[in-house]
Amino acid sequence: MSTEENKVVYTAKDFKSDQEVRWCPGCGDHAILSSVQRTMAQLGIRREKYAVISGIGCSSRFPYYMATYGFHGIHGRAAAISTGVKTANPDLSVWTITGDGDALAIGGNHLIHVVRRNVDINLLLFNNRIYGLTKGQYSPTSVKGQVTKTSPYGTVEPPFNPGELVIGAKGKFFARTIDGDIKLSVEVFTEAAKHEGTSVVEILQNCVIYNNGAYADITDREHKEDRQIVLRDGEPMIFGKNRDKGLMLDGMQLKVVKIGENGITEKDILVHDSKVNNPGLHMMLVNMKWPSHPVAVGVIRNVAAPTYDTAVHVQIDKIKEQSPIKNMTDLLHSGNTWVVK
Amino acid sequence: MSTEENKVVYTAKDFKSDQEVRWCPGCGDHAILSSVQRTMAQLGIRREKYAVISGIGCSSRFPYYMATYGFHGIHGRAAAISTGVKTANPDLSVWTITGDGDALAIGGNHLIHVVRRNVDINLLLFNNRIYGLTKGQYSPTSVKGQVTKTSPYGTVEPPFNPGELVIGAKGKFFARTIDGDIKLSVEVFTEAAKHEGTSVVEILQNCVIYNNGAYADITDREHKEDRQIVLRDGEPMIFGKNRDKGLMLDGMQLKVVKIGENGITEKDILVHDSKVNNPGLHMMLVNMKWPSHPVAVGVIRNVAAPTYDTAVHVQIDKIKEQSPIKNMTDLLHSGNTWVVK
Amino acid sequence: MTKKRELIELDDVVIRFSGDSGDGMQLTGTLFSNTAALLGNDIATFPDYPAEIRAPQGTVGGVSGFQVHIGHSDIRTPGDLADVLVAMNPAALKANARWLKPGATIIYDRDNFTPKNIQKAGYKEDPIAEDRLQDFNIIPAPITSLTKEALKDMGLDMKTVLRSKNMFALGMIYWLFNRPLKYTEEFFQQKFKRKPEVVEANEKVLKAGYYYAETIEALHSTYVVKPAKIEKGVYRNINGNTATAWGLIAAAERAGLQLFVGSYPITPATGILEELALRKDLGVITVQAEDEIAGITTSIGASFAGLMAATTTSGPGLALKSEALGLAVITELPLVVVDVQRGGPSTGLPTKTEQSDLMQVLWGRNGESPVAVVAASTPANCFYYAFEAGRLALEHMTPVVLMTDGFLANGTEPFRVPDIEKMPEIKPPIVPEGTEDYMPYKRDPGTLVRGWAIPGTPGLEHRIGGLEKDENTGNVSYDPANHEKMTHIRAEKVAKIVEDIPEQKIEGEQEGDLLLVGWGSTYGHLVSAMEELKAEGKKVGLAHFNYINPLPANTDEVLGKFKKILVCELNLGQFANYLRMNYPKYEYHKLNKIQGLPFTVVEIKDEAKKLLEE
Amino acid sequence: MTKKRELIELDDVVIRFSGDSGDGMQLTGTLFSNTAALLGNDIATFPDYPAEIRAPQGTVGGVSGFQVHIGHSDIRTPGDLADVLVAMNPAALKANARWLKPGATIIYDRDNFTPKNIQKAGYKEDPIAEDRLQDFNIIPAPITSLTKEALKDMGLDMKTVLRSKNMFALGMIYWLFNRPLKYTEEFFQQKFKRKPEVVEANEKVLKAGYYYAETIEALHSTYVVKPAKIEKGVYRNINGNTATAWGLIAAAERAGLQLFVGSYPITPATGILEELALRKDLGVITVQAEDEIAGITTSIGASFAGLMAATTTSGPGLALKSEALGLAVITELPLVVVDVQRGGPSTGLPTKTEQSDLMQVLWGRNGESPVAVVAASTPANCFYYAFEAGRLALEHMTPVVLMTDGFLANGTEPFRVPDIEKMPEIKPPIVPEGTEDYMPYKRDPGTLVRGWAIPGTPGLEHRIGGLEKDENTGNVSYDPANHEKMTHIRAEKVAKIVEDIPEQKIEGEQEGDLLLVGWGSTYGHLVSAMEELKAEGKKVGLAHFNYINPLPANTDEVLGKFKKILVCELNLGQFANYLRMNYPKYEYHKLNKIQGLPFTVVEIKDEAKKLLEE
Ligand SMILES: Cc1ncc(C[n+]2csc(CCOP(=O)(O)OP(=O)(O)O)c2C)c(N)n1
Ligand SMILES: Cc1ncc(C[n+]2csc(CCOP(=O)(O)OP(=O)(O)O)c2C)c(N)n1
Ligand code: SF4
Ligand code: SF4
Ligand SMILES: [Mg+2]
Ligand SMILES: [Mg+2]
Repeated sequence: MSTEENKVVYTAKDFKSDQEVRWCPGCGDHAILSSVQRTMAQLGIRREKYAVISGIGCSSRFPYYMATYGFHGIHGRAAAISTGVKTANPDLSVWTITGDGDALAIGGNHLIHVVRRNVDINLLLFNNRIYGLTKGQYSPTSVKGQVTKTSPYGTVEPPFNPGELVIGAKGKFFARTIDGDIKLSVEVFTEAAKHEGTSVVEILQNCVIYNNGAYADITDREHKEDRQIVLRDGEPMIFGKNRDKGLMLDGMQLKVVKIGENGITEKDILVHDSKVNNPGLHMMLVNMKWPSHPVAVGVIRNVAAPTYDTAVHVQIDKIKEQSPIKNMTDLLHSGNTWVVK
Repeated sequence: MSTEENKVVYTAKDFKSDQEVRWCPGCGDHAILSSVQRTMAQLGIRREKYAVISGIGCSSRFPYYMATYGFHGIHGRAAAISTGVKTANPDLSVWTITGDGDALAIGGNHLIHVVRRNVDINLLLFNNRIYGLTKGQYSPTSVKGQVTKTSPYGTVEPPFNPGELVIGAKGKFFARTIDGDIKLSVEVFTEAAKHEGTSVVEILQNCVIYNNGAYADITDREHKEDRQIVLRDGEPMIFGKNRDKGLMLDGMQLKVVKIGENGITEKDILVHDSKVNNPGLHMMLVNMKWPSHPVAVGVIRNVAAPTYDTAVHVQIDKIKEQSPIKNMTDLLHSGNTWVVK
Repeated sequence: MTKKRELIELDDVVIRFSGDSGDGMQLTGTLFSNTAALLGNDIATFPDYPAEIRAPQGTVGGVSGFQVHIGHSDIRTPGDLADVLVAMNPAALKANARWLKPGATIIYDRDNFTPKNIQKAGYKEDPIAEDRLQDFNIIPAPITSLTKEALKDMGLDMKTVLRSKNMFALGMIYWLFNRPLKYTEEFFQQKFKRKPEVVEANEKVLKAGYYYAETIEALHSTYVVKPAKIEKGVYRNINGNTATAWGLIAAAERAGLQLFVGSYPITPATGILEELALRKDLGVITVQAEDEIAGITTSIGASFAGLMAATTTSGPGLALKSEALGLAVITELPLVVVDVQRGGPSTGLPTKTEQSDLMQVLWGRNGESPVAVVAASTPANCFYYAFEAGRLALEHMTPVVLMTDGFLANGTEPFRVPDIEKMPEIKPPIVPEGTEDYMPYKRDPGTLVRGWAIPGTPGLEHRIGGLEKDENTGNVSYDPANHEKMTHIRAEKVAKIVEDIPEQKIEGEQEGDLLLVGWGSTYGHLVSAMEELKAEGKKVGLAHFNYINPLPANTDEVLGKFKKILVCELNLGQFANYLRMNYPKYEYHKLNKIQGLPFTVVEIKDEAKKLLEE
Repeated sequence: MTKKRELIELDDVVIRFSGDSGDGMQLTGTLFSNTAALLGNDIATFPDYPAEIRAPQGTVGGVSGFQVHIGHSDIRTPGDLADVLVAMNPAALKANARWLKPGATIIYDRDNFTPKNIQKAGYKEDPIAEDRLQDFNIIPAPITSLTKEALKDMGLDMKTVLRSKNMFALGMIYWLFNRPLKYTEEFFQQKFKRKPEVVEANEKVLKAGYYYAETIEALHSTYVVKPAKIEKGVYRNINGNTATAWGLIAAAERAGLQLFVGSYPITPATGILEELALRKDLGVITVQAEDEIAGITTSIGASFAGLMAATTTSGPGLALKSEALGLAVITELPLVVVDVQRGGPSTGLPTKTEQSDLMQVLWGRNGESPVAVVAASTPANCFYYAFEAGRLALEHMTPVVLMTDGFLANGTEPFRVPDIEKMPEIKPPIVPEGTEDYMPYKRDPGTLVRGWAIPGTPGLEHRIGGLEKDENTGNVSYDPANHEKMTHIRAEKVAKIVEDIPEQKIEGEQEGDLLLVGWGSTYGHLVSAMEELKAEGKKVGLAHFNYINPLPANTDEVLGKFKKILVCELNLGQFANYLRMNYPKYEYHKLNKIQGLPFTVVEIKDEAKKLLEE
């Protein structure tokens, strides 16, 4: 969305609805709500142009808490409803709110298709690796072996990696952030909003009730700098509390190296480029897992491509111009007709 | 499927049912039917162990023509029905027949989930880049701009590449073949059958009626050797009528080189390895498009991993052994009960 | 039809073109009907083809037929039995022999009546004898060989040559019915603009057939069917799917809104989507979604965004849309859902017609989830009921299901082109910018319709969704009393549409012995049967329903005017059950047919007479 | 309840535990009912909680309640009004004040009745006065502070401390009803095996509450409710979801088949899947599918492969399964579909109960697509009707829908453990290896049931699918007459199940003035109402239906035995409409409630009396 006409000055408060927020105390969703409200306040888009669309799940209650236009859909269909909204009116800034169950279980098909078509929406995937609203069953991102209410002896299926799936579906924008990291989230959401096309943002979200600590190993204060790497365009892939670790390419593999050791200097470290179309490196970056690698956050992939909603309207405008049929009356009288007198 | 007990000798004819084959004369499906029948005859699996499951589409009429157990399902659900059949009885050799619409439009979600779970089925995706049965609408693999009955002015959406999507969904086996190339098809189907887990085979299939010649540029006799590359494990990636072209890696890109030019010898050419888990190179291979590259056929990816159906039964067996509850009566009397006298 | 060699005037005639799926019978039939229509005949057509793209050649299962009924007075049905049959092979004869009038004319391609083909069709030896057709007017024409002959100098490949056989047959029929070739020739010239050799070949064969018919002895007479005495106006031939598409576009135009259609192809509904996809010139947005669920949910999204939204499908697709349809019910968004019914259950008989989705349409959703339902009854009035569905949806803020079926979808009839400006203007309750105290679920007290606030309008920001909502504010509410109240409001809102639809009319006798009752596509057959019975002096009326939910206000009264009621439908009695549920005091006799085929007029008359005599 | 300080014997008592979602009221209620059950009381429970995981603290919307009814004679419902209310905060009082018997005992946590909380709950000042509760037996207990006090030496964090408040309340109730603490203590010991400090804390607080109640003046008396006079046997407490899961397992065991359940979580059905997932020890295969469609289609696949297959869901999920259910109909495969109904339409009131899916279950599919339908009527008999659904599916080769609802799913009652060996053996028509002339659609002429040939069996290879099939051979057939025949066969096959189900019984008067009619979960309230009316001398009977399609053979006869019929259901009258469709000659009066709540006995009695007096 790039509708920046009629700039107005907002604060995050302007995006808060009058409805009481009903998530559990301590749920990661609270922080995400706050990040989204801050982002929207800064984008310079008028409030009435925002449409926030969701499916069903704890996360999908989101629209009720926003003072924008909002639609709480049905389970799994957030991306499809959003496709309708955006294609109907490309002038709206459409934000799709969905969970790991909503987007990747029942809604998996709509997700891969919205990504393939490259509809210009911003899709925030709240990944808590559990079904929150239905009280704790495993989801397609639950780690293998996870014990949940429907896997009392541990799951036997490997999880999706949302970024990998999105890139496999021809995704042009993928970013990752963490619920509690409001600064990073605002940065990433802003980039998502600026990107024209489907921007998928995976948010590592903690469900305090049914999957508490799912990301503790990489988010706890003590270790996060050593276990996360924030990717920013043009910057070398360096991380660590002492910023002494970096990523290099070793054949077809990403390798963690120590700067200063074995003659490695900052210059040897890969520099992030989210804009290359070739998905090879982006795929490796989304696939990095701790402990072998740091987990990548930030905007991992951000490639320009035509959007579906624009293409649909461009085609309509072109045909409209070319066709002699301008209204229903023309159509009714076109082709083979005869007159009875 | 590795059930090779009770070996019997079959010919392809043993797999032909008594039903008249109703595809259009010249349809690529005829050749595929023949390849499957030949493959099954050679696998050494007893006929009653085969279950051929399909969705809806021209291709999905397939089970009717097979003398095995067969199930013509509903549109898009072939992979899900197959998951049920195989998980219920892992002893069956399950073959899933599906089209580009069936598997990638309405059935997209089941496809990515069967692949993620790695259910041990062989899924043959008849990709004619069109909806045949409903008489010629575009599909998720139709090329951008394709004029069809529902895109009279050309489509505006980019197609999926099935291999890319499958790998993004954590796919462990992906192969590609061409309807008319029976030799290659039998080879590839045999590998698919041997692979334990979800084997996805994309078959480039010509629909003579609604999308004739969709693959003519790479399949016509004159050019096919220059425009296809057959990948086989351990063999260098060499192609061309004169076997003088090959593939090399140039940074993160695959490059076509001429052997003998610029000092390039056969030794410099990449050697195919379908068994490496890292999807990087496989992803590039499935993505190759003519004219910049040859189109890859053969078994592109073939990585061993635990299968869902086995894991389900292993877990059940383990819990059965551990639990004191052996039947319904035990269960009814377990835990908190009291006696009324 | 008699056997004199002269020009005979007929009131109406039924012709059936029939051959292998690859023989081009659909095109042949269409060209003939277009010519007839352009000459001012009233017509009705009925294509009937197998589910396979190309079913096995030469077998009965692979036969594709196209029946056309032309006349100079009201033509209501494609006709029960044919006066003329064109059979391109033995299987075509086999499949159609029992649908012929006694003494009908049969033109067949004798080149194709080889022993092998005869056997393939399931005959033992002589087809004519086996089907007891000796007394019919049999014309064995060497269609294939004469077609080859006609094109022998053009240097065309054999496939192309054989493909134009159907034009030979068409030429013969044109001669037989005294029709000019020019409209068909114009069609070739336009269609194959860039392939002059194809134009030439088709014209050659068409003429060869025409002259052959003129020459041979076998054709004892030619016929004229005078133009119909029909209302003045501009006409065009139209099928139900196109009419549906156009009706939706017209509704959008009269509402001043852009049309959005999210859909997924499915037989026999696909034609609507295909026609709409062509209409980008009228600003129609079509999204060919990934599945039916995305079809309806993209449309719901578009409706939320303020467009006129529709989704089109057939029975199995409607089943998939059920859950989302409930979302449109509770969010009270306007939405037209078109269900082009086909034979069920499950995949069933996908290319055949049936009326067995009624219950699904009325109740196939979880919870108390009322929708308005209308049904078209002729190919051309699909236009008006699609328009009407759009009007009701937009003005009453509710999903409306429009029911048609395979018979209407593919059948054609002349359509008197309406004056769009005279069609009602549609006024959706759009909430204007600057409205004070806007509440998403505040209603018009008369109609119970809520306002429609369009995203993008400053000051009307609001949230809706699938959870139960508080009266007026629309906030989520778990209050038990509110839920009961809202449930009643939703039901009443739809029930109140009764005030916005016409009363049910009775055709034929206004009271008397027997009321025929029908709905949807059976109209033509029912009205013909009623008229014939009336002509025979029976006190019979017809109440044919287009408004299904709510039923017209005077339904009870209408049903009460006759001694007996016979509900005729192409299912096991769903509408009869529905009427019984609503008006239990009447006895409903039932005539049901579930063969994937329309009624014949005779079937209805027979059943009616039986009842009258009881 | 009177105010003497002594031991008073009661026939039955209704206790309602009520607090914030986070206050652990569900556990408290469950522990109390388990203790009561183990002491031999008859019980019925009803949990009632908000849709949010943790709704906003302190508001009425966030109140979670658990009602338990214990007694020494037949307890059929969780009770209309409570004798004792435990209110952990002002919102809990507010939410429940109108559900109290006059003079009931109210125990509340006075520490939580702060001005802020009082206001949050929507009271102005004094809750007791505002709700006119002055004459009630009010016990303001300092629950929070005494809990803190009890645990002050244990060094626990405040969150853990506060989390055990509910045990203080439970302790008070145990004292009030003379119950031993030991069962609850045993529960702690088992549940927190590895956290001895948690066991200790809970026990401490439980005892603190017990002794506090003993000490204070406010409790004028303690009560005993003697063990119920119920049938001999082994009992356990069970809720409807667990009973359903077990019934399915039992059916599989009696059929000698492995159980396969493909499902997708959805409130309030998830508990069935969760219970089945635990039962790997009995070989149950559960596939948590990617969505409801995969849930049912994996199950259809498993059924094709020869297992006993089931799928479990609630209304919106059933909507999604509609298309695939039609596939099971036409392929005539055994399949149990469990629909645990909840408030609709759309997402509606997901945690509340309702009976509004009946029409969807009967007809929510394209085409003529009949399924058998049974409904459970108490939490415990979910076991028998799940078993019965399995039996009918397997023996009649048809999908069977079992209907329960949120009230049954979460409600509990004592379940007399059956002797599995005495339950009917289930004999599916599996085709044995070596059968000559096997044809997939050959039927038993009596039941019209086809044979089930299991993949893997040599010589029985065959193909089935969703297209219409030829009689006997099962090959694809487009023949019109065959389609009509098969449509009738499918309908008749399901109709013939009537011969395999019991007749409808009437409870209470066998004929007379008023027949109460109900189905499904309303049984407890209806039978109580009927008994009370009978006790008042009214000639009232009850016909409560568990078999919905087909209806029992004697239904017509049953309906005919009373002057008036009152159909009571938690929807707008779906079963009444269904009866009217089938037996139009009766007048059906209706009592409908659609508040997400069960009936109260009083509501039914009032309506019945009105009708009796008319
Ligand atoms: C059709 C349908 N199926 C199932 C459900 C039940 N359901 C509601 S939310 C949910 C999953 C929620 O998980 P997720 O999307 O990860 O969201 P979270 O609650 O974790 O934020 C399910 C299964 C439903 N509401 N509708
Ligand atoms: C629920 C449902 N939706 C739509 C259809 C109509 N339909 C049948 S096959 C098909 C697409 C076929 O395309 P593909 O899967 O590519 O198979 P092909 O015919 O090309 O082999 C469609 C849309 C259907 N049968 N059922
Ligand atoms: S259950 Fe989990 S995801 Fe849902 S609101 Fe509570 S903490 Fe958040
Ligand atoms: S329509 Fe196309 S895909 Fe279908 S049978 Fe004919 S050639 Fe094959
Ligand atoms: Mg989640
Ligand atoms: Mg296709």
